[in-house]
Amino acid sequence: MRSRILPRAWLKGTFLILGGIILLFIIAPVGKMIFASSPSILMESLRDSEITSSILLTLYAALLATVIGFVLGVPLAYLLAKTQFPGKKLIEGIIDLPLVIPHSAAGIALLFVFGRNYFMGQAFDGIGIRFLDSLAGIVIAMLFVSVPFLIDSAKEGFKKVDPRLENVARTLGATPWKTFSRISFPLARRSITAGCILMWARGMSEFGAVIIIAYHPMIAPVLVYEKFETYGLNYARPIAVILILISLVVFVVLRFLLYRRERS
Amino acid sequence: MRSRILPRAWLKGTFLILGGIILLFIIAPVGKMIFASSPSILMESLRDSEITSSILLTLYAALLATVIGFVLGVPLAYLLAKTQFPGKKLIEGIIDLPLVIPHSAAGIALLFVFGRNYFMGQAFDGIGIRFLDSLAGIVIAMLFVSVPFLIDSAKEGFKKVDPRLENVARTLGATPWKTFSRISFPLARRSITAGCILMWARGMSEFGAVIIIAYHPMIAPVLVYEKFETYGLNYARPIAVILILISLVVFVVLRFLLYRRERS
Amino acid sequence: MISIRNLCVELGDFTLKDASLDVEDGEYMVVVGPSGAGKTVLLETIAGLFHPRRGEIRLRGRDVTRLSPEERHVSIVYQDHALFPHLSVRDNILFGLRMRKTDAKQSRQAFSRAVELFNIAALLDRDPTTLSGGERQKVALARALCVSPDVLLVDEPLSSLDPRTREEIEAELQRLHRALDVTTLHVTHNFEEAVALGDRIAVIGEGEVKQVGTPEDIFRKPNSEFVAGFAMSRNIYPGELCAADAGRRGFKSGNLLFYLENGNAAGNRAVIRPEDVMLLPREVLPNGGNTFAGEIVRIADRGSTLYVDVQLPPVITALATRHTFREMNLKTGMRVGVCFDASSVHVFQE
Amino acid sequence: MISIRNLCVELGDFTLKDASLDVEDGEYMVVVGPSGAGKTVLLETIAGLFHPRRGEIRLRGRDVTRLSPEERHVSIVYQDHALFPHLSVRDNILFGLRMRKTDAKQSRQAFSRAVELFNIAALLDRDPTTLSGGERQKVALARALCVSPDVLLVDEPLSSLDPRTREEIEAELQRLHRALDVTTLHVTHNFEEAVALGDRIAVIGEGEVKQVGTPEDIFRKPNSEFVAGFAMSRNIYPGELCAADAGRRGFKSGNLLFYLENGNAAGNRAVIRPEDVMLLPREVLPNGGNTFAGEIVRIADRGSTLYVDVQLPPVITALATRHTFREMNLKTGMRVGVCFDASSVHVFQE
Repeated sequence: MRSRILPRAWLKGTFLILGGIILLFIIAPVGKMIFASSPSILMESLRDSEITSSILLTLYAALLATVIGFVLGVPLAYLLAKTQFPGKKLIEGIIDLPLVIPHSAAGIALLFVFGRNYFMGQAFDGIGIRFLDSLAGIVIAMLFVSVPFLIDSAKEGFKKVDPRLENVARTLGATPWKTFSRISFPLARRSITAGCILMWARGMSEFGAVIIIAYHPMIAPVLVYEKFETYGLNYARPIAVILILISLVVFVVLRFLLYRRERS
Repeated sequence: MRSRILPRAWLKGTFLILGGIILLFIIAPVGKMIFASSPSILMESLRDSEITSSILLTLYAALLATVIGFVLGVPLAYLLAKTQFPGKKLIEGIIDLPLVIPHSAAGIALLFVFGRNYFMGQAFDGIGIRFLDSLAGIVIAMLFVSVPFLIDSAKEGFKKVDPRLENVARTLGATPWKTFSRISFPLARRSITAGCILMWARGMSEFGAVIIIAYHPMIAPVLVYEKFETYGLNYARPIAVILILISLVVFVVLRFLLYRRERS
Repeated sequence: MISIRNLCVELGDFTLKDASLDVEDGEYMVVVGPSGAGKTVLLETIAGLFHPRRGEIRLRGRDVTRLSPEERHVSIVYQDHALFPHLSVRDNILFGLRMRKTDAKQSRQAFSRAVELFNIAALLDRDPTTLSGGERQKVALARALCVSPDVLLVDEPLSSLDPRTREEIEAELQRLHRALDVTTLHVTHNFEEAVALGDRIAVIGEGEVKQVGTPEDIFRKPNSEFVAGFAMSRNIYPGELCAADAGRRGFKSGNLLFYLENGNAAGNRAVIRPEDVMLLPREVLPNGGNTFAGEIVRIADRGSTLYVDVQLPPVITALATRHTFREMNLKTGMRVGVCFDASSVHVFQE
Repeated sequence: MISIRNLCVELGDFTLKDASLDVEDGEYMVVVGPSGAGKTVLLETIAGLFHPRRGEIRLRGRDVTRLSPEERHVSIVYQDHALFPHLSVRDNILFGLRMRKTDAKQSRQAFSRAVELFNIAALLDRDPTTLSGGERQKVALARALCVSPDVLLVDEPLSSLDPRTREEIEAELQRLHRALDVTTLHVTHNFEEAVALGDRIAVIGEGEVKQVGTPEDIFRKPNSEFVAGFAMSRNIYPGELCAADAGRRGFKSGNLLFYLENGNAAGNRAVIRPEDVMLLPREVLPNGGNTFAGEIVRIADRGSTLYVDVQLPPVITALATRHTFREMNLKTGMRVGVCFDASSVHVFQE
């Protein structure tokens, strides 16, 4: 990292002021939520079983989505990072689709496949899994909107693994599977972990797709909305604060991982 | 790009099957929505002024948010890419905060700053801008959740500009502003454009934060939800399809830009 | 030992057309060619990491063209050493033995032998990222050799090292090769490195194997302008064979006549190496033979040695040591004599 | 012209401590040092792109230490040329003139002069990414020079080029410097390049300016083991001055006695350059003077020349041309004589 002479004062000053506005715009709402909340109200909210169970449900559903994303997504990330084939760009495009599809529209789209009257819905119905207003529905909504984060991060991680390390492993007698499990995966592990955390955080924060498929059982972001609609801003606030605090903790862990990845 | 021997058949096969499942999971809902919709119903929906005005509002609000994000975010991205200062990692963390905060909680947080009884709300009230149930509210909600995409993409773009090009420009007599406008900005332009498109797409797709701040005037993702809640799945579908189609077009343009950036 | 037949490799812009090369058992072969000549791709193709479009590769008589890398018993050492950064030096060296499921006793023996050979016992618990360039090189060689490969492939082992470590590792490679006698294929873009290390040298360029031979052959008897240029034989003259006086053979290039040694060389280019061209004061220039006089037009200082361009015409370049340079007090514009033996003129057909 | 006083630069692991250096008007100064010695940082500090921690930089007597890069009138040419990829060759060259708001007539003149000087009229409408290495080098020099800088800074201009383009650009730089007489500071890690181009050479290493002098000085009269080692003076012996027979001065290292030229050299190290050491058959070894006999223990082949290590003991390295090598039929294990002039022994204090 090479340091440079800073732009002259006026340019830097203008840029700092403009940048400062956007920083304040992000910090102010989050900071105010956290610091203006009285701890006693928060503690009380944590004793409210409706709130705690919705938060636990959110964490659990996002975790399930992440596990599924890990099992299905990491192998795909490896193929995309390490092999060349026609249509690769198309597949990379498809994976990023959920990032731009409006969340409520994504929920509608998922219902047209997983709803009880539709193909996958019927198939899963046979083994007793229903999606409408159920944990399974929450999980697929979260999976849909958040899996691109894991796949992209894992792909970047695998790409950074020097192919020569894998080549050397092969010549030393490692099979493709051993090369993957002993060399590529361990070396990409930090990126994959960061991707999992990002996916989990993104899953937890989903609202639009989930509310369409499963208003009940109520995940925390839906509960925030419900309280806001029914009782108003001040009743929605404690849950929102708790959610933001959880996100922040997850986020700090994530930044720490990313920071160490950049340095190594 | 070095080609390598592909993993042996069984490993590749397993990875392909796992990856194929997640790909299908993403394609199926989107594809089914688009291909199972009759064009005549879509055309009819486009003649429904409630639908068209909500879509135009969505595009317009997302565009306003992107313009504000561009003016405030690009200078910050430049500073982050090109200068070293203590607390830089913290600022980079703050910028990415909106990515992990649950959207409905973000809406609540914004209201506690921009609501009419709160600090910024009162300040803007003085110049006639109100946020609750207004275009301004939609714009700040979109700005909050989508500005990280623009700043991160612009930052990566500026980082890829070889500092030696800027050094040479300086020694040849260019002031810091000229160096920025003639060298750094043009060379990072593709990344910045990609960031703008990504921000716009992300803003358009926002639902959770907007619905808290501004249920009315109704943006398209909110209208999808409203129709779904009030009339059911089949009534929500045409708007969802139109939204997804718009996202797809934006997305294809975006991928094309990113693809050319990677190649250059 | 290594027998490559009609190998054809394509990779983007680069192609290797119809390359054939034989390396004897225990031989140290250096493949030298300009950057971008696909030397690394050649190694990776032999190791099975890259599929050739056509052609055959045999190792110890076994056709390995369709085998996976792990079935070929070929070790590769890359320029940047490619040590596994997440494993200790010990685990790096043991990696191959573990993958090949070598039995415990044999594995212990091979490991200790490698550690002893490279004198790296003190490094075993270190993290590879903390090693110096020379240490990394030794560990990479130890890892490659402790699985007792049939063939060792080495990719530009010296080019990322500073001049002094380079000489040290060069000596190490020579010592190693004498000790282990493992068939080695070493690629480099550095001609000096090839001359210093190779039992034989293969020059590749423009997608072909241009010439294979001992360093002396490549040096003195290039078969093409490409090889002559790559070996920095600066004096290459077009012309034709002719009869000279007293029944001797000659080569005529423009107004110049070079006497040749008797032999059956034929061709339309003559090449004379700069170090075979002597500079003499004009007064002591002998009569007859390959002796000419001319004016110094350029002196390129290379430190210990200098290249002196003398305009006859044409220009002929002589290599002078700094000692000669000082003694003769050479200067641009000075008139000097040049002479060289008839045996120094090599003729080839372009 | 360039006057650097007590410059102190810190960047991560790297520090340059208290460096002072003077470059005369119109001089071609080469700063040479190992990779990682901070040569590029030194250039960037002179150009104002990097702030020194302490010290002063004067250009034409003007203290520029606190000025911005655009106020210094210093042009920099980087190793990879750093052409603006989004501008045509023409706009690259015109960039500086436009930024400096040079008036139209003067600007046209400067532009055409630069284009003519480098003979690049045919490239003007090309995209810089399509140029070859040599062409990029010329465009980068044209861009740097058409703003008529007080000082030209050149960063490793030859190291990314293949050997033949390297010689061509080397000649180009010499021609250019003779034509324009612009004060030039050139940094490189390649000692040969420094010798070939520099009016004077500054050797830097370990964060210090070790020695400044003509190529001949650096070569023959190093002031430290660092410089002697960097200049590849392989024969460095510790010892002390003493009186030799017949009133001559000597230097005693272990069992050896070297005769010295009369003079006032003093110190505890003697250095003899390999090219000053002659190999002779033992039979013709003269008596007296610096003559020794020993056994050849290693021959390192460098192509045109060879380094021959002779164990006296200690080991002394001689540079032999390939011609000598063949004539004397040198082999490892052979006993030979070595001799060198008293004037070849340089003594310094470590």
